[in-house]
Amino acid sequence: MSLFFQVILDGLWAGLLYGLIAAGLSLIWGVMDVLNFAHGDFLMVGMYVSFFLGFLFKADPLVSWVASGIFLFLFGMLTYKLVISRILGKAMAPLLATFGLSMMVKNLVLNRFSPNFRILESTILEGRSFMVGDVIVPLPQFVTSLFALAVLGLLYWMLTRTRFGWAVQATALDGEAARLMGVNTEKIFLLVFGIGGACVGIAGGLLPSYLATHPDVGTLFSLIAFMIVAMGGFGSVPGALVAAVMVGLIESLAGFYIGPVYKYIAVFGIYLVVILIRPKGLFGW
Amino acid sequence: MSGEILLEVKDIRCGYDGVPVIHGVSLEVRSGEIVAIIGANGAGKSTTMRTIAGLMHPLSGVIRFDGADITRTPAYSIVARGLAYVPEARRLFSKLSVRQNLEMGAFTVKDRGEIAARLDRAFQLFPVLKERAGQIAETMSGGEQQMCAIARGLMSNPKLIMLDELSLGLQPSIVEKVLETVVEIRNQGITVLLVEQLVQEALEISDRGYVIQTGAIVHQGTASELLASPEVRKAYMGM
Amino acid sequence: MSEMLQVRGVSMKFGALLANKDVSFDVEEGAIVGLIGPNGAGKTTLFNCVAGFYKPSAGSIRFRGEEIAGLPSYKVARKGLARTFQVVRPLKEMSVFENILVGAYLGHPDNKHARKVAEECLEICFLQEWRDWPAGDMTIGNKKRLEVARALATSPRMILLDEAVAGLTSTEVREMVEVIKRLKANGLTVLMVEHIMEAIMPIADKIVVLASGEKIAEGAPKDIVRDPKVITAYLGKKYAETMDKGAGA
Amino acid sequence: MDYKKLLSKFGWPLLLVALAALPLAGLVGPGFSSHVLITVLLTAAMAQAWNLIGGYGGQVSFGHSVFFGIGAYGAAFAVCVGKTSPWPGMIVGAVLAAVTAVIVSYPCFKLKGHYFAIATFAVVEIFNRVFMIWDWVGGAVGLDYTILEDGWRNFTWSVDKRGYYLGALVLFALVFTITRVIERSRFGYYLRAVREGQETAESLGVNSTGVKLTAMALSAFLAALCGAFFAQYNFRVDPPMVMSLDMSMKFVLVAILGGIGTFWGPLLGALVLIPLQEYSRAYLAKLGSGVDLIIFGLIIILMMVYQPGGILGILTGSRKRQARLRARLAAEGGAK
Amino acid sequence: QDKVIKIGTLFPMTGPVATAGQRCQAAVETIVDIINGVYPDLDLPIAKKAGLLDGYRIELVKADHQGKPDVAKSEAERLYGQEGVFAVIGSYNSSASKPASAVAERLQKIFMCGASSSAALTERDLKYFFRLAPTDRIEAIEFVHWFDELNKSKKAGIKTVGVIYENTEFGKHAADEAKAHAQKAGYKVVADVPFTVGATNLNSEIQKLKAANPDALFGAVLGADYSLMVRTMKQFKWKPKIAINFCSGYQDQKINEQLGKDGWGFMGSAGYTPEFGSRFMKGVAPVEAYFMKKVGVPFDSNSIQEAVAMYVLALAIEKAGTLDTEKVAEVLRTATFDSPLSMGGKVKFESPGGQNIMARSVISQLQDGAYKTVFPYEYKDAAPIYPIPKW
Ligand SMILES: Nc1ncnc2c1ncn2[C@@H]1O[C@H](COP(=O)(O)OP(=O)(O)OP(=O)(O)O)[C@@H](O)[C@H]1O
Ligand SMILES: Nc1ncnc2c1ncn2[C@@H]1O[C@H](COP(=O)(O)OP(=O)(O)OP(=O)(O)O)[C@@H](O)[C@H]1O
Ligand SMILES: [Mg+2]
Ligand SMILES: [Mg+2]
Repeated sequence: MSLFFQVILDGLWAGLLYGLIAAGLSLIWGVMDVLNFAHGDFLMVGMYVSFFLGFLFKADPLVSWVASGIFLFLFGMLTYKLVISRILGKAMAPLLATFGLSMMVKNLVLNRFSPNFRILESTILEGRSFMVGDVIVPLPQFVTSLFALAVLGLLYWMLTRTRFGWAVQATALDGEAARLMGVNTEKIFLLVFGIGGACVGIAGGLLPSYLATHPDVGTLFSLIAFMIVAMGGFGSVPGALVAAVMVGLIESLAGFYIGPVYKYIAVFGIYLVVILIRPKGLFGW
Repeated sequence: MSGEILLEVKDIRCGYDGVPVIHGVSLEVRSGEIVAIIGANGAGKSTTMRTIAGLMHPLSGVIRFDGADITRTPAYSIVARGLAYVPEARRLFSKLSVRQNLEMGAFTVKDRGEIAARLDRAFQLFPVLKERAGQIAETMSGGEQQMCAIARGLMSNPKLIMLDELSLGLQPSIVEKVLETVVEIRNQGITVLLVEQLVQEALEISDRGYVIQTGAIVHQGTASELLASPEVRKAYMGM
Repeated sequence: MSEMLQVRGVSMKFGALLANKDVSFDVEEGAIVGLIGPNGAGKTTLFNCVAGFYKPSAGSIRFRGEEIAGLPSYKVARKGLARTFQVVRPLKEMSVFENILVGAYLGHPDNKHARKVAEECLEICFLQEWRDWPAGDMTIGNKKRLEVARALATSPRMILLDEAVAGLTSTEVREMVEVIKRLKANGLTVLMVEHIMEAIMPIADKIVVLASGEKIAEGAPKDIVRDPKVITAYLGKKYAETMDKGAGA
Repeated sequence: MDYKKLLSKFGWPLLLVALAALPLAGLVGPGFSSHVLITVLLTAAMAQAWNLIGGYGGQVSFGHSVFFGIGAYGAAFAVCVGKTSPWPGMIVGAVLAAVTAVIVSYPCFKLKGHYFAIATFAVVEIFNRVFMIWDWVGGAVGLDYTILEDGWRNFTWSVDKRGYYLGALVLFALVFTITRVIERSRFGYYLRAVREGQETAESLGVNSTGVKLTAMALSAFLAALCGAFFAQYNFRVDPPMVMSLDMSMKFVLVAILGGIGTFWGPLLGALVLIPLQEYSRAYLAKLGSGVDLIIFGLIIILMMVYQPGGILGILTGSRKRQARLRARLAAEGGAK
Repeated sequence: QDKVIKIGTLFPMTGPVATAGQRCQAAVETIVDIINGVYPDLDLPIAKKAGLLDGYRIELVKADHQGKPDVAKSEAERLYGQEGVFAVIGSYNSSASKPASAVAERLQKIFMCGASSSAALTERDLKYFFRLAPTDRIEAIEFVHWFDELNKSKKAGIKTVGVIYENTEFGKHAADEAKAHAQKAGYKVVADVPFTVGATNLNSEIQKLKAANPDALFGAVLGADYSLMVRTMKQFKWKPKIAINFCSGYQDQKINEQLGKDGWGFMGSAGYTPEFGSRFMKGVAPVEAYFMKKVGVPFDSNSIQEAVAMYVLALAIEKAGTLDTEKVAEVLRTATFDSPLSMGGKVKFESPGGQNIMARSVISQLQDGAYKTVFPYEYKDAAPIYPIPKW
């Protein structure tokens, strides 16, 4: 029985991490209807920022997430300004453009920092864990999960309870009408891309405390994040959270009880089932 | 009747995708007036209004509002200056409730008390909206949506409100009511610029009117002059 | 005249909201029937039920004797029942002509024939000068005409017009009215929703009035405008007065 | 504009004749340029197959590598496991791909926009992972060709590439001719109508699900033939090679960069992208690892930003589009 | 005029295994530098004079297959065709080596394969294909032999084994060999755990192992996945008695530095370790110094095999005394080469097939931050630590 709980909890941690990564994607998708293909590479860049801060200045990921968050906030805004703002609303253009961006960023990092994977030694959290009964709770994952909940909570509050949030919603629904209400939609887009970047930046900042950093690290994460956003219903923070936890649990349960190679088959399969029953996602409009 | 000039449009030209559709439109609206723009389909009425509202910028020409040049001012700050635009096809926030739509109308206002007061006023004007306050805008019928759009425009407490195709899709009794509302709005001190296909009805409540044809003003005058003009009657009133 | 369309006891529910309540009426072959009623009365909903976009929660809809309630919309269209949309839906990236052509293919699978029919419909609806214009870039008024032209191109037995003249000037409305009359003369049955009385009253053989989802009146136009129920629910006093005057003159 | 009419009438057959004449002129042989030429034809055919449903039908599918892969596995399975000629495998593979396409797409067509796109991602991932563990078709190890005798029976040529060239040309001609016929037919108009508005199309008597499924099945069938060619050409299949998002992306990228929903777009896309990819990999690698891909990525971004209508847009409507762009900027200037 | 021998290199310079590819590339370059220059201090026949034969310089033409078989195939064609290279060295991934070497065979050109480990490569009876590294099979047999040895000498009590491997062509091959040979020797396979490369976590994989709790663990895990595996084991506080990884997945100076103590006690096969080199392969150190200058890390089992591939090819050209492919290939097929860079010092290819039948590998264990050889005993420089100390 404790094994079962162990498996469940492992899934939970994984799920919450996915939620943290998916949140920014969901926001950008929901507001601008842009699927950011480079999302995984944003994550990777965040990890590099955190890694180098740790490597060069001995900063712990528990601190450097702030820096990666800010870095990715700026990076997101820059991406918006230079690329997305020029092609917003043009069918597939943003998707392909971000695909190009992904290719560029990934190979730029590879070219500059070599393809080596890098690990931070002796971070504060690394290797620590505590027990709840027979169940092991690894500290890095636990802390990341807390961050995920905090960031998602903050995002939710911001979107539903603040003027900024209303403006974001209005912009998402009809940009032109929002402008007629006095919303500076361009600023909203810029900020949304920035915040989306910051969310994934925070995730990237924390990850080096237990995951190796390398140019390809974002690939699978971004795929899972795409799926979570679609499953939750785009633009919906609670949707992203629920879907993420579901994915984490399925992954863990299928991985353990059916077999590790089946875990993504199960995850993607169940995603398809969910989306076919609810074509706009669990919490979608 | 004729206060100082509130809105002045001087010889604007604009177009879509490089194709010019407005070739030099000039008009003015004095505060306290109701001014109607009439014209056939595709004459450029909506384009003119969109340009004034800042959704697009003219290739040449000048637009002044309330003493300031707003030719290149972005739409969102034009609202703040007191010029509201109710676009054709309503453009409600489809997934938000009626109440949320109305609240968005007062986005430039930060004081919650003030917003509540304006909301009350809107509900008085359109009691249906009060009943439906919680309904999601896109599930309302066309007419209900139109009312919501007008009410939303008024939420910003504008000095001038531009109404595009006010009566489109409204039932006769409501058209009547809406037109009465326009007069009422004016009586409350809000200047009105409207585009309307029900030419007769529109001119009956207006002070002055402009007739626009393929992107240029071809007639202008007081409402009664236009109503009496045989050309206008023939071209736009089917008589 | 036989019945083209029989609507019997149709109800349509959206969650708790009953948009149509037990609505019944007939449309005779070759007639023009007007469907009016306050905003939100359920006219479009009823259209959607007839055209197969919604499956009514209860009731039966017979088209030329055949039950069509719940049939998918393309099958309804193939039976000869065409519709326009109140909120226009042009095929945006296609030209006006191509929009109509798509409709024309329904009755005329071969290319030549279909093109000929499409050209005709283009003309009927005064759209020649917009022939190669991208349909999405036109004004509302033109898009409304396109809706009609496209529906006509399917060579239907019956056409459902949902506010086809809204947004047109009175002069243009009159042109459209002429078009509709011509359609009728060619044997087409018309069921139209309209808020512009000058468009509907002169040509309708019969008017059905819906309010809050229920049928509150049915009859000849001249009777309907005098019906106090309709006046309070829909027309408004002032309108009734002018209508009276107009009818009297 | 007369030359345009001529081009649209005779351009396609003339091009085919010209391409068919190339080997006679001795321009196709064992060299790298022949490889590039073959790859251009193959990629153009792939992109055009995708374009049928993705461009004309508006269903932007990232799942085409599944069909491509099934075709590739069909041929490879016949050769490596069945020890026969690849031909029966190709046909069976293509039919299976079409059937798979129908089964998978039927539910997915309920989804709109990015929801559809992501569902197709998931389909690719599932197929990829199933094939990775399915030992009957080689699993992660894949299927490897032994060295076969050259010729049409085995559809392999070891040195001279003329056979492959002709094969690719036939494939290319097949896909493009089918597209041309469809484009001007009732079905083509229906397909575009469904793209522009499903409900509208239905109101005009179009069975939109049927139209989409037919187009998808045809598209998958043709994509599978391309996949079979790819397997024959590379003497190997494994899931990451033929059934992956990378491969799916190639379909989409070429079609969109060339000009989505247009007849010439896929060819133009392949004509520009493939030589760029092959030669930059060959000659930019000296500058350091990944430089070619950095430049490739940059080009995609620039292309999308300045010419979202694709390369075809540059050729046909650059001036008109420039004007459009300016007006649009003016229109959206409200936000600046 | 210019006397140049063009040699192609075909490695994954980008993509998920680019690190390894770039090191292999650097290893070949190191040997080429030595061939082209004069290095009197090196005790290699090719170092003393500049170039090969009567003054032919070697020029490398680099190509990147990105880890993709189709790209490997067309790049091989380009190298042989367009670039006119004499031979190609490559391609690290077995899945890329297969189609690339098939091209060579069709063109009757030499293909030197350093590190690819799939046994299937040399079971194709090719005539122009020569592979230096030991295969998965050789390594698997050695692993099992090592267990037998431990059971006998240390009463280790190894009865059950588990396998964890990346679900790729490499991992699958290796795991199949491991399972087959373990079963043949009477060990019971209690856990068979493939995983997706680039996994976001390995929780369920390690949980599964922990639940089956095998005495010994075979791994075919590379790079970032390897470090994730070790860290996840630590997290779940589980270790087998002995863990042994294929193909030097764990043998990377970077892993050693970054995993720190967590990595200690794990074992793996190695075609080379710096410690081993400094004790048994005197010729390597100076060459390795040049290599270190390029990439900052010493040779590992993969990169050194690519260096040997280049080196042996050079010897064969010298010996044939001509640039006639047929003659050089014949030398490769028949001769036995002295290779100071190879464990055991000799290289000899089986013909047909092309497997280096002298290929050896040792089992090393990470002890106190160094890769110590523990088996076979004749090479051992440290006693094995068995079982691995618990977390
Ligand atoms: N988005 C657009 N792209 C290109 N041309 C457009 C666009 N919108 C409108 N036009 C063109 O601009 C001209 C003027 O249109 P406008 O909408 O201003 O007319 P209108 O007078 O408001 O007509 P209506 O009464 O039908 O609304 C028309 O010829 C129309 O075709
Ligand atoms: N999809 C839906 N979900 C929920 N409610 C709906 C939906 N569609 C329509 N309604 C509601 O049903 C009622 C009838 O709507 P309908 O559109 O049929 O009215 P209508 O008679 O066509 O009005 P109008 O003349 O304004 O077009 C309205 O109150 C509307 O809010
Ligand atoms: Mg208008
Ligand atoms: Mg309606």
